[in-house]
Amino acid sequence: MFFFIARRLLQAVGVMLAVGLIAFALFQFVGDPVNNMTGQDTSLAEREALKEELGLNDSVFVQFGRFIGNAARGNFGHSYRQRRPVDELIWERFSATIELSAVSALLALLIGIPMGVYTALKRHSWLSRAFMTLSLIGVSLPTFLIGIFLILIFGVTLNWLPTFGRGEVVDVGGWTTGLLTLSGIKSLILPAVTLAVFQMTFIVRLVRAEMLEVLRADYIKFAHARGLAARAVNFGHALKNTLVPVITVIGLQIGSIVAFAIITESVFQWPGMGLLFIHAIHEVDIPVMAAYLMLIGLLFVIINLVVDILYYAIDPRLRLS
Amino acid sequence: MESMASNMQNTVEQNAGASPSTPLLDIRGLTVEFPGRRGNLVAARDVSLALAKGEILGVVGESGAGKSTIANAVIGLLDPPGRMASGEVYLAGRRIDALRLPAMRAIRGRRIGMIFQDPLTSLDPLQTIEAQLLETITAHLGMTESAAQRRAVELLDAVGIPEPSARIKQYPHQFSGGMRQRAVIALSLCAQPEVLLADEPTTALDVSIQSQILDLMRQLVRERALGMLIITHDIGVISEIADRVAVMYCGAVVETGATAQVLARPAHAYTKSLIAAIPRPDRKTARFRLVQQHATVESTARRLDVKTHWLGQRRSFDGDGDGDGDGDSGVDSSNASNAALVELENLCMRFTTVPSVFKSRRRYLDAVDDVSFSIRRGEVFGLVGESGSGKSTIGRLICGIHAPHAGRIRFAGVPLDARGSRRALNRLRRQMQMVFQDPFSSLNGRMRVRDIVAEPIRFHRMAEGAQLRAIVLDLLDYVGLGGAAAPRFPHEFSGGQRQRISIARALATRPRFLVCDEPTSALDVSIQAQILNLLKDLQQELGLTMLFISHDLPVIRQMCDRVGVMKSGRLREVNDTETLFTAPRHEYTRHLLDLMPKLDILSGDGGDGDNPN
Amino acid sequence: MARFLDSDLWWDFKHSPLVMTSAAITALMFLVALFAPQVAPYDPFDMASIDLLDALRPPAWAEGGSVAYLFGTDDQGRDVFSTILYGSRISLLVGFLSVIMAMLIGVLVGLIAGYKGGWLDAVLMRIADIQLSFPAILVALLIDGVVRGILPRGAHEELAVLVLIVAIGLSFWVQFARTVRGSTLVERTKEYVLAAQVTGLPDTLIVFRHILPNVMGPVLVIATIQLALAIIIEATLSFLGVGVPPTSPSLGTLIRIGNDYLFSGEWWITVFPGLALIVLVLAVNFLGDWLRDALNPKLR
Amino acid sequence: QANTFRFAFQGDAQSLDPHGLNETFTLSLLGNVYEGLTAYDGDLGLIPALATAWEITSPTTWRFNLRRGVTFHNGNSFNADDVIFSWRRMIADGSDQKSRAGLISAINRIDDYTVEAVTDAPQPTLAREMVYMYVMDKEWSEANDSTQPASPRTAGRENAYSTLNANGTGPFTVTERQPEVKTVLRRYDNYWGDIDSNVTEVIFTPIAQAATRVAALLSAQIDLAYPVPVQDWNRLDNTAGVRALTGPEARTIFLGMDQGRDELLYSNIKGKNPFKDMRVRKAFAHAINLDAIKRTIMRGASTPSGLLWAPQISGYRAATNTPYEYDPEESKRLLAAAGYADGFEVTMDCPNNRYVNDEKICQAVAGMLARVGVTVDLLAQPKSKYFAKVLAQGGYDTSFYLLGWTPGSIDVYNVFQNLLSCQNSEQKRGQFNLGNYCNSEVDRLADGIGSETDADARQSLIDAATRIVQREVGYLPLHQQPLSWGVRDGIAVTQRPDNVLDLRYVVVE
Ligand SMILES: Nc1ncnc2c1ncn2[C@@H]1O[C@H](COP(=O)(O)OP(=O)(O)OP(=O)(O)O)[C@@H](O)[C@H]1O
Ligand SMILES: Nc1ncnc2c1ncn2[C@@H]1O[C@H](COP(=O)(O)OP(=O)(O)OP(=O)(O)O)[C@@H](O)[C@H]1O
Ligand SMILES: [Mg+2]
Ligand SMILES: [Mg+2]
Repeated sequence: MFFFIARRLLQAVGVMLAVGLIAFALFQFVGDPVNNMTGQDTSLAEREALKEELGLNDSVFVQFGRFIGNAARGNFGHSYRQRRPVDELIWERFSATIELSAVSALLALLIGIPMGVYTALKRHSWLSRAFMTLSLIGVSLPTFLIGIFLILIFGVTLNWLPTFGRGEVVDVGGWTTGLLTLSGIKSLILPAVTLAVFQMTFIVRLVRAEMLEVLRADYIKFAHARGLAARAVNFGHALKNTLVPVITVIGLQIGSIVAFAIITESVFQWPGMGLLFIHAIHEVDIPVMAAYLMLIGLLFVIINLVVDILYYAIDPRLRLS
Repeated sequence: MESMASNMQNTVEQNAGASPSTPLLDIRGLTVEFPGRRGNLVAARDVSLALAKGEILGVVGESGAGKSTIANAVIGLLDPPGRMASGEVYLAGRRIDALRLPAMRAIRGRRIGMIFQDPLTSLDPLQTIEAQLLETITAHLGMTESAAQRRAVELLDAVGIPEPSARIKQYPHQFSGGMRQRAVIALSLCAQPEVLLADEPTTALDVSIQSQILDLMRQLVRERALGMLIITHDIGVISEIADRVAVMYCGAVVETGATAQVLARPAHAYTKSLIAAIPRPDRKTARFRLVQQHATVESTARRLDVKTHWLGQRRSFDGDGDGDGDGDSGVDSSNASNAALVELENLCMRFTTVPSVFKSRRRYLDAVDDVSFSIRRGEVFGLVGESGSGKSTIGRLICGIHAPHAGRIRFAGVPLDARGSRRALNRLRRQMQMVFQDPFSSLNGRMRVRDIVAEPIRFHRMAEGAQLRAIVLDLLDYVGLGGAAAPRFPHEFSGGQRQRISIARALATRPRFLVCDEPTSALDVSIQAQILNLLKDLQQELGLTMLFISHDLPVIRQMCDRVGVMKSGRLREVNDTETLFTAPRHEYTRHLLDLMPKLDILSGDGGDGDNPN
Repeated sequence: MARFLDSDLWWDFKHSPLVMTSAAITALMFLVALFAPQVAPYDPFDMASIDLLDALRPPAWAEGGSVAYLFGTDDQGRDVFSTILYGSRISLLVGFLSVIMAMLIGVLVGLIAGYKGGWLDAVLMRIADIQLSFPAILVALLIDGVVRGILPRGAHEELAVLVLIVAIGLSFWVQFARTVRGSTLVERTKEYVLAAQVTGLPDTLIVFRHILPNVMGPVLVIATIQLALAIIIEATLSFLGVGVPPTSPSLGTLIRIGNDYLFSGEWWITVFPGLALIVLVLAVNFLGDWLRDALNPKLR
Repeated sequence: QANTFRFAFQGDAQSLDPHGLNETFTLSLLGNVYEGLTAYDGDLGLIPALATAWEITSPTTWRFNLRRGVTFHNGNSFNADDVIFSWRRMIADGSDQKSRAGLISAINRIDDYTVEAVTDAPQPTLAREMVYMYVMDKEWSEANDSTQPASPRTAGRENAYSTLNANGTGPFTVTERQPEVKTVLRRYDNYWGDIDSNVTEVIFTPIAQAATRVAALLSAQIDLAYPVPVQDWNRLDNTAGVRALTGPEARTIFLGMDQGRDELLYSNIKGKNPFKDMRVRKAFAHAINLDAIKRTIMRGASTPSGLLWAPQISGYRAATNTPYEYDPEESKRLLAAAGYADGFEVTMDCPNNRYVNDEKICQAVAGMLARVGVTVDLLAQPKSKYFAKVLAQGGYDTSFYLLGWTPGSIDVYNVFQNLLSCQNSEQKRGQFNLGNYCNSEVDRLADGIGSETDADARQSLIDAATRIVQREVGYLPLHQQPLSWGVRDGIAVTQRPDNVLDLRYVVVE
């Protein structure tokens, strides 16, 4: 167990270093930061001084080391655009994105997994055919279209739900949350559904495919041959075995929810990191891009670690050695 | 999976009170179909079988004969789209094939236990053995938790698992193959069924474990007065365990009778040919006898005059110049026949089983450990030993698929290692070929047969154009396939035919050394006999030197001049075949010979048959 | 060919009207996109042929519509029907080329990693892992962002399509690499590969002649599904304003433009491109879905 | 009782620093928090603010009497020192108000509540320029290390306090500031003035997507949204509870051409600059159909214009407002005469989120030019990138562009100074004359317009200069764009022609 976790952690550090390298490379590729920091009347001498002060004359390795060191402390420099520390900018937006993603992920899982199981077990019933067709339509609909149509229907036509922003938020120990106010929750519904649709349909299909594989396994046949009740076979044996491969993919999928939030956030003007990032892209605001990249990397690493530990808990074959 | 329960409504409760004379399990006129787009495939046709209390009924037949289908139909677990087209199944006089699902579930496990073929995949990997036992016991016997627990431990003990109370908490992956098979048996017995259906319960197991499992099952049947249906294609297993035997061919039962009678005096033609094809462990025969009607392929083989044909031409491999130089033909006679062609000296091969950055955490496996022997020119050298003992690895080392970890290999006196030039190595490489075990994976399914055979010739630039085409057709003829096979794809051929393609490919470089790595273990005995005959003929005609790898002692006895015995990577004994079989020196060899099924009851005319040709 | 016509795949295909419809739709959209200049009544990229005075005509069947403009015109007077044809052309172009690029990279990496194994495999697969943690949309956005920074101002717009292809292609290769590696690991130990090794064939020949054809089945399935995804991602990027410029709009750009007219009643500007996108992606997805099931012998 | 007013704009104020960026929305939002010495009323009439009265004591000297009893939001009182401090700050490095503050060469303190501004040349419109010269508290700025303007454009290394915090004298204080997310203003109880508004709290949200913005208004989540797309006016008017609030904006949209360089930066014509040829410029002028743009893209809501300034601007004379005629044949003839019978290629820079339908106008223009043979490569970008490219700090990196202009002083001199004078960075003239249209006669006349105090004489100078510019086709004016707001019923607002939302006039029912 210790070795297992230690190895994973080591890998995680490796991944973060690699992501750091990419983020660092962004700065190197995309022009001279001094140009982005100074006005046009800054003199050459001042530029040189600034360069020296920023350490841009050091070797690339020293700079990379410093970048990683700063990043580890959450220091990503200043946004070229907003002239504020990037970590502060990101932190302001962090809770919005995380709440949106978490709720979507939950929606996707709570609806997606049962639907996947159902469609696998009742492969030929009309309901599962309907589910499968719906899920196919779900993966074929671009997220932004879903968002627009939800706004049109539930916001404008029916006037049931807010169509933009996060509603009232309250601050709970430094974490702003919209989950504790009615307007916050109402504001969350449309974006969360929009974001969840794709992931949900994806999970339905994934669970179904894996479950079908498992249902064909010899031990399922053997379980039937032992005369076990259908429920015991389907849920006690088949579902659990299905979840093993599904967990990894779902883990990755949850990571991508955060990235896909970019689209949802810009359709719903949701004040999260995605909106920040898309603005940064438009304006080539490298420090923000780099920080966001590292953050997604970190998120992935954490999710993976959790998935691995879950794996470890579910699958006894890993516990050996 | 429960297709059969639904398509039969008439749940007739006839023969309610079973009289002592009614068989325990009675299958009457069972026909099973698999509807497919090319029409119905009839997997079992009008099969009738009866099984009495305390009786072991063996079902034999070649692969695809419909053996498993019968067992699956009895228990109502036909794979979709399979369905029972007609027939009835009675359990202790009560009809069960038309039962509804809940009633069927009550029978499964409780009254009919089933053992599937593969012990490695029959257990849920995520649950402990205990959990799986408990759920079955409580589902059927309605015991309390603790009583069920006690019973589970007893069962494990009964099937011979050491320290059952500790082992029961473990997961399947912590069990060895044999233990898993025992656990599967325990699971199928845990609700005290009256009938046990065992579908090839020992095929995936080692010979020694196989004999233990068979002993166990025999003992259980006797003790508990079960009726047991055992399905296998291994006549050896049948002869050891079955009271009666049913022979299946193409979905139909062609012969039933007491084991001794069927094996000794087969009545049906198929049974005859089957039995004739079984390699005799007790004496060596020149060729396998093949009953004519089942050996049609054999007769189509066109004999080539190897003295004049390309295949036999310029087969001089000695000398320093290029191998294709002098026109010396036929079997090379330049050297004394007992000179070694292949010599292994202190060969070692180590695989890393657990890779790690840290040396201390790496785990190794010495698959071949300090092995030395030599193979004489023109001889067939056999290599036996249990699974995983390193036989294949030796073959692969010689052919250059793996590089040895230590030691050296000499071929025709030339050391085979990377120090030689690529060209020289290539020339030597061309002189050896390999025939593999699995005819299904040893051919590239995306290539036409003619390209498969032509590739080595083309690659070594030994012929091209029209000549190449002619050679390929000749080779296919020579192995008994005929030129019509050339433009087809491997999947259109049966296992035996594919193995012939493999052989043709191996011959394509005109090798003088052939490694046969269990070339027939995936084949039915009758087809095995054809292939072994073919190999024997080729060997003699072309003067091939052969390394013949097998774990099947009877086959080794029929094929080899000398034999090496392997165990855990080490060579335990090397000897002349007859000496080895009659007077084994090493203890392990003796152990192996002991486990070999005796098959004393085999019909007498399985012996030195006359050669059809 | 005869082998194909005789195959289960073809039989399956012929017996599923839904799949045949999808195939027909896909083929139709492909052909129409390919021959857009011949099929489309107008050339929406040709500024000189557009007349602002024709702007905002409703579809032909609606009041005020004209048969000259089947699906009406947009705010610039472009024929919506033609822009959809040309737009699908760009969407499909981006989709196709990016998937082909991803396929080339992925298959190659997968083959090398699977066949060579060892540290090379470890390194390549770690890279794949890292790549996998960045969803396609993010990678595409990032590459786009970086390219904006690197390229001289203005050049980006011209290269937008190329940038999109590279961005999407680079984010898609992992799926291929992983699958191919997995299959290669299996194939590598199969005896036909050993047989080729015994013959002395060089590794490259073994990999490309023997292994590659045997691992292509799943690759095709992934390619189909990725194609649908690539089309969506292109549309999304264009919707977010980092895709192709509005002067040569893709379906996504068209939807973004039309989006401005959702409340004003000119629904056709966004609805028709939206429908075209959905139908195209749905058809491709249907095909991919079916292909996956059909090529998986276990699901029969 | 509490009255909350919510509104949305398409972008956010880029900073809370009043001197950091000279951009309409930033100044307009900050105008509720900060104040200048003078102010506009709802019709752009000049009214006293922090100065109660002013007079021109000599042609180059202005005397301002400051208001007494004014306190900043932090309680500090306002006096002459703050005025002088703020002016200094406005001419310091990083300030974007240099062109305004630079008109003044010195501000002298007469006493605590009187200052005297000295200019190099006579500046008849100085009092109007004062509107956007917001006054900061000297003590507060010093205490918070914010004596230098923090400009978002010259992104710096450390966080500048003044970008996130504000301390003005205006009727509203900033209570919450989340850039690009939300800004909350609260009524300042000690405000010196008496204003119409009964709003106690203002919540401002930037919403970038027009559809989302309109949807928010339609679903009553906000009280006011601007701009709303002109095509949505009907929808708003037909929806109960909301209405479109429209009117002519004092902003003129026009096209500019690089007439300064000897070779265009972005064109296939090498070795010469086609725009230096008057016939080419004229050909462009005749190629563009202003009415078509008005009718389709602007939904009839724009006012085609032949001038660079709108009727609201002092110095406007209807008689001179004659747009160029749409005559593609003439245009082709002129191009042929200039040697471009087959046309040429040029890249057009265009913002895509700054003016009403800016990108669409550019597309339409490109289409129209294509019909006379000129191929236009359109490069439409978000405003921040667009401005960074085409403005002075980007080195006027453009050949052909679209720009909109509202003279901040609501006086035509501002146009002459910024758009029509030759580029001269020392004199801070022609700074927004991106194509460097340059005619010394116009420059001379502009000087006169700047200093002439007699109205009739001044008007004739304006007319003379206008004629020159029109004849030479220095610019291609397109139209005055409409103001396009969407407002919920029950909200009374005053829509200023310069598209400024002044919260002083917002009344919630
Ligand atoms: N699910 C299925 N679908 C279609 N055909 C099937 C299916 N299962 C079995 N068959 C066919 O039924 C026939 C009998 O198969 P069965 O498995 O009973 O043979 P077997 O005698 O057990 O062979 P083996 O020794 O290889 O296990 C074969 O021809 C097989 O191809
Ligand atoms: N490529 C490999 N990597 C790691 N271990 C290997 C490899 N090939 C073989 N081994 C191991 O080496 C041992 C010997 O294998 P080998 O295939 O030579 O046995 P065998 O005698 O041919 O057995 P069988 O009868 O099952 O074919 C086995 O334990 C096997 O697991
Ligand atoms: Mg079977
Ligand atoms: Mg082996």
